[in-house]
Amino acid sequence: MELHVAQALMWIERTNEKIQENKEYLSALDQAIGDGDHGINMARGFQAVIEKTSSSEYETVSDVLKDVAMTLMAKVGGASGPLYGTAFLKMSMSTKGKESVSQEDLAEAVRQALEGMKQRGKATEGEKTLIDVWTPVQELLEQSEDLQPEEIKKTAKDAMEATKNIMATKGRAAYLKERSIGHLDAGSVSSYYLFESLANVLEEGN
Amino acid sequence: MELHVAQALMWIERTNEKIQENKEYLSALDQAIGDGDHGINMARGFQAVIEKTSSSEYETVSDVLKDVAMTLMAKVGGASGPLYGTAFLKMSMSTKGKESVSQEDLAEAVRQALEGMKQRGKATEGEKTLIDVWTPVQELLEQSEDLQPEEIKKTAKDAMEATKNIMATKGRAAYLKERSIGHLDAGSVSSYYLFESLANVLEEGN
Amino acid sequence: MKKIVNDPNQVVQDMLKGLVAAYPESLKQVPDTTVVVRKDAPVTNKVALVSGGGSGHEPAHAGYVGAGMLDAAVCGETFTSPTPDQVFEAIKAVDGSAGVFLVIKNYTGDVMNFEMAAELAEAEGIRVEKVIVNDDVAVEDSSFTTGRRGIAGTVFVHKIAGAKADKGGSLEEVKAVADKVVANVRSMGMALSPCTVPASGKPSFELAEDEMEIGIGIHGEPGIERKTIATADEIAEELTGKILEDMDYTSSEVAVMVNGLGSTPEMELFILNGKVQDILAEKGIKVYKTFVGEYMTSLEMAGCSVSLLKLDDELKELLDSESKAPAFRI
Amino acid sequence: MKKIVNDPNQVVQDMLKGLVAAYPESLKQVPDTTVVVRKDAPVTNKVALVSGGGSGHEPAHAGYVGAGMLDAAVCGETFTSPTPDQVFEAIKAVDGSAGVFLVIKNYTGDVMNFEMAAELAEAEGIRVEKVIVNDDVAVEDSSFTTGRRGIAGTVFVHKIAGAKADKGGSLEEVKAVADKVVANVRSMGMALSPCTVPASGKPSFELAEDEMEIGIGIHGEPGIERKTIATADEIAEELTGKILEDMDYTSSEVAVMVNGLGSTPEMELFILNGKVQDILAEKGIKVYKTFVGEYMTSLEMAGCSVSLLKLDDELKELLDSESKAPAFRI
Ligand SMILES: Nc1ncnc2c1ncn2[C@@H]1O[C@H](COP(=O)(O)OP(=O)(O)O)[C@@H](O)[C@H]1O
Ligand SMILES: Nc1ncnc2c1ncn2[C@@H]1O[C@H](COP(=O)(O)OP(=O)(O)O)[C@@H](O)[C@H]1O
Ligand SMILES: [Mg+2]
Ligand SMILES: [Mg+2]
Ligand SMILES: [Mg+2]
Ligand SMILES: [Mg+2]
Repeated sequence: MELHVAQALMWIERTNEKIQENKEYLSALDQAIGDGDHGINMARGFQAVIEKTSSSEYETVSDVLKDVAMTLMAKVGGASGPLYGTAFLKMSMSTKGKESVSQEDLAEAVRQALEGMKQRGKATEGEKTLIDVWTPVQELLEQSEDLQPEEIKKTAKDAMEATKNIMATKGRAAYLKERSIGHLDAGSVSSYYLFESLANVLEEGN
Repeated sequence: MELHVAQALMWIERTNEKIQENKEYLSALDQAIGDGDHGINMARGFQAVIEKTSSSEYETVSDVLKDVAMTLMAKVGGASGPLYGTAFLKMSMSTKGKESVSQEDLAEAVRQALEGMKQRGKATEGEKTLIDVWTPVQELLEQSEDLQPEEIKKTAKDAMEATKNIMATKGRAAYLKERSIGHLDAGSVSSYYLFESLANVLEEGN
Repeated sequence: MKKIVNDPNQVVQDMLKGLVAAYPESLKQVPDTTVVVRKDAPVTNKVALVSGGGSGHEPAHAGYVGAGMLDAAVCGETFTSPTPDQVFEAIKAVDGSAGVFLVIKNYTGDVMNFEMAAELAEAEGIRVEKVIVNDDVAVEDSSFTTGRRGIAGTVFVHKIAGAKADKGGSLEEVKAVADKVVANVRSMGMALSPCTVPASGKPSFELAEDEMEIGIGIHGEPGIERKTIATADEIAEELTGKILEDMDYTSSEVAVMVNGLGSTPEMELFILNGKVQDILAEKGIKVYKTFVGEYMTSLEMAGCSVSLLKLDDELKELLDSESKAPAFRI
Repeated sequence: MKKIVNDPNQVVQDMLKGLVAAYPESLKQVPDTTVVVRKDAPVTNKVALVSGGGSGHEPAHAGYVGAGMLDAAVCGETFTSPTPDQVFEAIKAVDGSAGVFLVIKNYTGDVMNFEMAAELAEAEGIRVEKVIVNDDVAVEDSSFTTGRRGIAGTVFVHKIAGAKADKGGSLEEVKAVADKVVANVRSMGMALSPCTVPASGKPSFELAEDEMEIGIGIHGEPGIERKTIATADEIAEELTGKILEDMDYTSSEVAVMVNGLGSTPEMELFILNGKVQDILAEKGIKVYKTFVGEYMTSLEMAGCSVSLLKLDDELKELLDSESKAPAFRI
C-alpha cells in the first residue's frame, strides 16, 4: 500500500464524484438536525478543488494535499470548511518531502489531521461529528499491519452509521439535544466518502 | 305605502341581518375584482348601527336615518362608508320634519341620496358601482304609482345582476379593466340587500 | 392564516398601542382615535402634514410621523380607508394655524374620506390643501376612470413636502412642491405571493408555484397581468421599462426606491436594485440617491415595486434634509 | 421556490453589487471579495470593527457598516460562515493601526473561520481582539457543548462597540464594552414558517398550519419545541418569560428589540411589542429604548425574536450616539 501523486489526485477526484452525486443527500441529512447546507458547501468546495488540481502539475503528494487544503479553506466556509481545510493542511505538512506515502506515513498524516481538527473544533470523540469517523480510521491505519483497503472502507462506514445513535454536543445538531438522536451526522457521511474513495484508490493501486 | 319610525328601524335591522349573513359572500365578491373587504366593512358598520339604534329613542324617520348615516360614516371606511353615509344623510335631510314618509317622500329621498353619492364618488350610471342599483330603484319609486314592494325587490335584483356584464370604470375593479367583466359588483349586492329589506318591511306594513 | 395577533378584529388598535409604546419620545396617539401624531403636535405656525390610509402598509404611514415628515397618520382598518371623523381628528390635533396639508393616495375610498374630513375642517375655519398621489403606472391614467393608484412613490411626497413645511414653507408652497413630486414620480410593482388580511383570514388571491403577478397594488387587489415567474434581471427590466415608457427621464437625475412588499428578503431587493441601476446607467439617467427596503408594504405579500423620482435642485435639497420619523431617518 | 433572483448560486455576489450600488457614498466592496467596508476605510488610529457571517440575515451585517458601527462586514454564502481568507481580507482592508475587533456570533463555523483569520492577521502583525456573542436563551449554555447561539442581540454589540471605537476607545476598551453587552443581552425567537435557501430550493423545515416553532435560530435550523400556534400575547409571555428566567432584570433599565425574521409584517411586531412592554412594566423593568423592525432576519422566515439588553450609563450613552450605517441610523 503506497500513495503517489497520481493516486492522491485520483483520491480527490473520486471523493469529488461521491460528493457531487450525494450533494442533495448530504444537505438533507444536515437539514434534519442542522441548517441543510453541508452538501452545498462540500460540492462547492470540491468543485473548486478539482478545477485547481486538474489544471496544475504536482511533484509530491504533499503539494496535492496542500492545494486541496487551501482550496477547501477558501471555498467551503461553515464548520466543515476549516475542519477539512485543517485536515488536508496537516496531512500535507506531515507528508512533506516524501516521494511516496506508505501506510505508516498515512497513519501519521491522518493522526495529525485528526489532532488538528479536534483542536480547531474543540471537539472530541462521541460528539456526533466527523471526528467520530476519523478516529477509528486513524486507529486502524496505525494498528493494522498489511492493511486491506476494504477494512478502511468498513471501519469508516461502521463509524459513520454509528453516529446515528449519538446525541450531538458539538455543531448545530447540539441545539437539538435528544432530538439529534436517530439521525446520521452529515459531516461523518462526507468523511466516509473521503475514506471510501481512498480505499478504492488503494485497492486499484494494489 | 308609508314608512314610520318603527318601520325605518326594522328596515335597518333587516338590512343588518342580510349583511351579517352574507359578510363572507360580499367579501368574496370584492376579493375577485377588488380588495376583499366589502363584507367586513359593511358588517362592522351595520353592527355599530344596530348597537346605536337599538339603544336610542327616535321621534322621526329622519332621526333614525341620521344616526345610521353618522354611524356608517364613522365605522365603515373605504369607498362604501362615505357613499352609504352620504346616502343616509341625504335621506335624513330630505325627510326632515315629516311625521311619516310616503312613497313620494321616499322617491325624493332616494333621488337626493343618489345625487349625493354620484357627486361624492364622481360616478355615473354604468360604471359597475352601487349607483347602478340605486338609479333604477330611484326611477321606479318616482315613476310608478301605487307601487308594489315586490317591484322594488325585482328592480334592485335585476340591476344588481346586470353589474356582472359591465366593465368597471370606477372603484378598485376599474384597475382590472376587461377582467372586471363577469363578476358582480360587491357594493351593488349590498345595495340590493338594502332595497330588498326595505321592500320586505313595506310588504309587512301593508 | 398564521399571524402573531390577538383578536384579528383588533389588530389596528393593538398595533397602535405597541407602536406608541415603542417610540414614546416621538409619537403619541390621539385618545380614542386611530390617529398617531408627533409628540410635540401641534407645531405652531408650521404647515401640518396629515396622511394615512388603510393599515397593513407599515411602516406607512405612522412610521413617517416625525419632524421633517408627517405630523399625523390616520390609520384605517387593514386595507380600508379611515373614516372622515378620524381624519378630522388628525387635522384638529396637528393644526398649528398655518394650515393643514393632506397627502392622499388615489383610491376612491381615501379620496372621499379625506375630502369629507377637509370639508368638516374648513367648516371649522381650518385651512386645508391636499395632493392626490397617483404614481402607479400599472394602471391606466384616465379622467373617465378611477385613475392611477398611489403606491410607494407616496413616501417621496411625505419626505419632500414634509421637509418644505419643516423649513417654514407656506401651505401654498407645500402644495406646490408636493404637486411637483407627484408630477415627477412613477412606480410599478409585482408580486410572487398574496397576503392575508387578519379579519378575513383568506389569501387575497392565488398564484401557482411558477406564476407572478405584474402591476400589483398594495391592497391585495389582483394585478394587471399574470406571467410565468422570471429572473430578477427580467423583473427589473419589466418594472423599470414600464416606468421609462411612461415618462421621459432622459439625462435627468433621479431618486430610486426599490420597495419590498412584505416578505421579500432584502437580499432579493438588492439583487433587483443591481439591475435597475445598470438599466438607468445604460439610459444615461443619473442616480442621485437610492432607497432599498420596506417603505410601503402589503402585509406579508412577496414582491416589490420600483419607483423613480425625477429631481431638480429644490427636490434634492428637500430629499436630503433632516427627518426624525422612526422609519425614515436622514 | 419563488424568489427574485438570477442564478441561485450567485445570490451573494449579486446582492453585494446591488448593495454598494444603493449606497455608493458610504459603502464599498473590497475587489474580488465578499467584503463590504466603509467608503473611508481604513480609518487611521481608530479601532476597526469586523463582523459577518452567512448571508440571508440582511440587513445584517453589511447594513451595519458605517461610521459609529462596523468598518467591515464579511458576507458568506447564504447561512454559511465566510472563509478565513475573506475575513482576513476584511481585517486588512480596515486596519487603521489601532487594532481590529471581531464580532463573532457563536456558531462553530463562524468561530473557526474568524479565529483562523485572526491567526493570519496576527502573523502579519495586526492586533486582533474578538467577542463571541451568544444571546440565544433557547439553547442551553454549557461549556461541554457548542453553547448558545448568537442572534439578534448581536446588533447591540455592533452598535455599542462601534460607538466606543468611534469615540476613540482602545482595542481593550472596545473589547471590554463588547463583553459587557454580551454579558447583559439575552434573546429568544420563534417561527411560524420556514425559509428557503436559494441554492437549495427547499424549505428548511415543515410546520403544520396550526403549528409554531419555539426557540428557533436564524439559519432555518429546527427550534427547541413545536407547539400549537398561540396569540401574540402568549408568544410575548413565552419569549420574554424565558429571557427573564435566564437573567435577573429586576429594577434595571433595558433596551428592547422586537426583531422580525423576514416575512412577519411590522403590524404584528408592534402588536407583540405592546404586550412585551406591558410585561416589563409589570415586573418593574424600565424600558429606556425600543427597537421594532427587521434587524437580523432569516430570509423570508415568518416569526420574530425578542432581545433585552440591561443598560448602565455607559451603555446608554453608546447606544444613543450617532450611527451612519444604512440600516441603523441614530
Ligand atoms: N466543533 C466541531 N468539531 C468537529 N466537527 C464539527 C464541529 N461542528 C460541526 N462539525 C461537523 O461539521 C458538519 C457540518 O458542516 P456544515 O453543514 O458544512 O457546516 P455548518 O454547520 O456551519 O452549516 C457536521 O455534520 C459535523 O460533522
Ligand atoms: N367612485 C365610486 N362611486 C360609487 N361607488 C363606488 C365608487 N367606488 C367604489 N364604489 C362602490 O364601493 C364598493 C366597494 O366598497 P368597499 O370594498 O367597502 O371599499 P373599498 O373599495 O375602498 O375597499 C364597490 O363595489 C362599488 O360598488
Ligand atoms: Mg450545515
Ligand atoms: Mg373593498
Ligand atoms: Mg378596502
Ligand atoms: Mg451552514
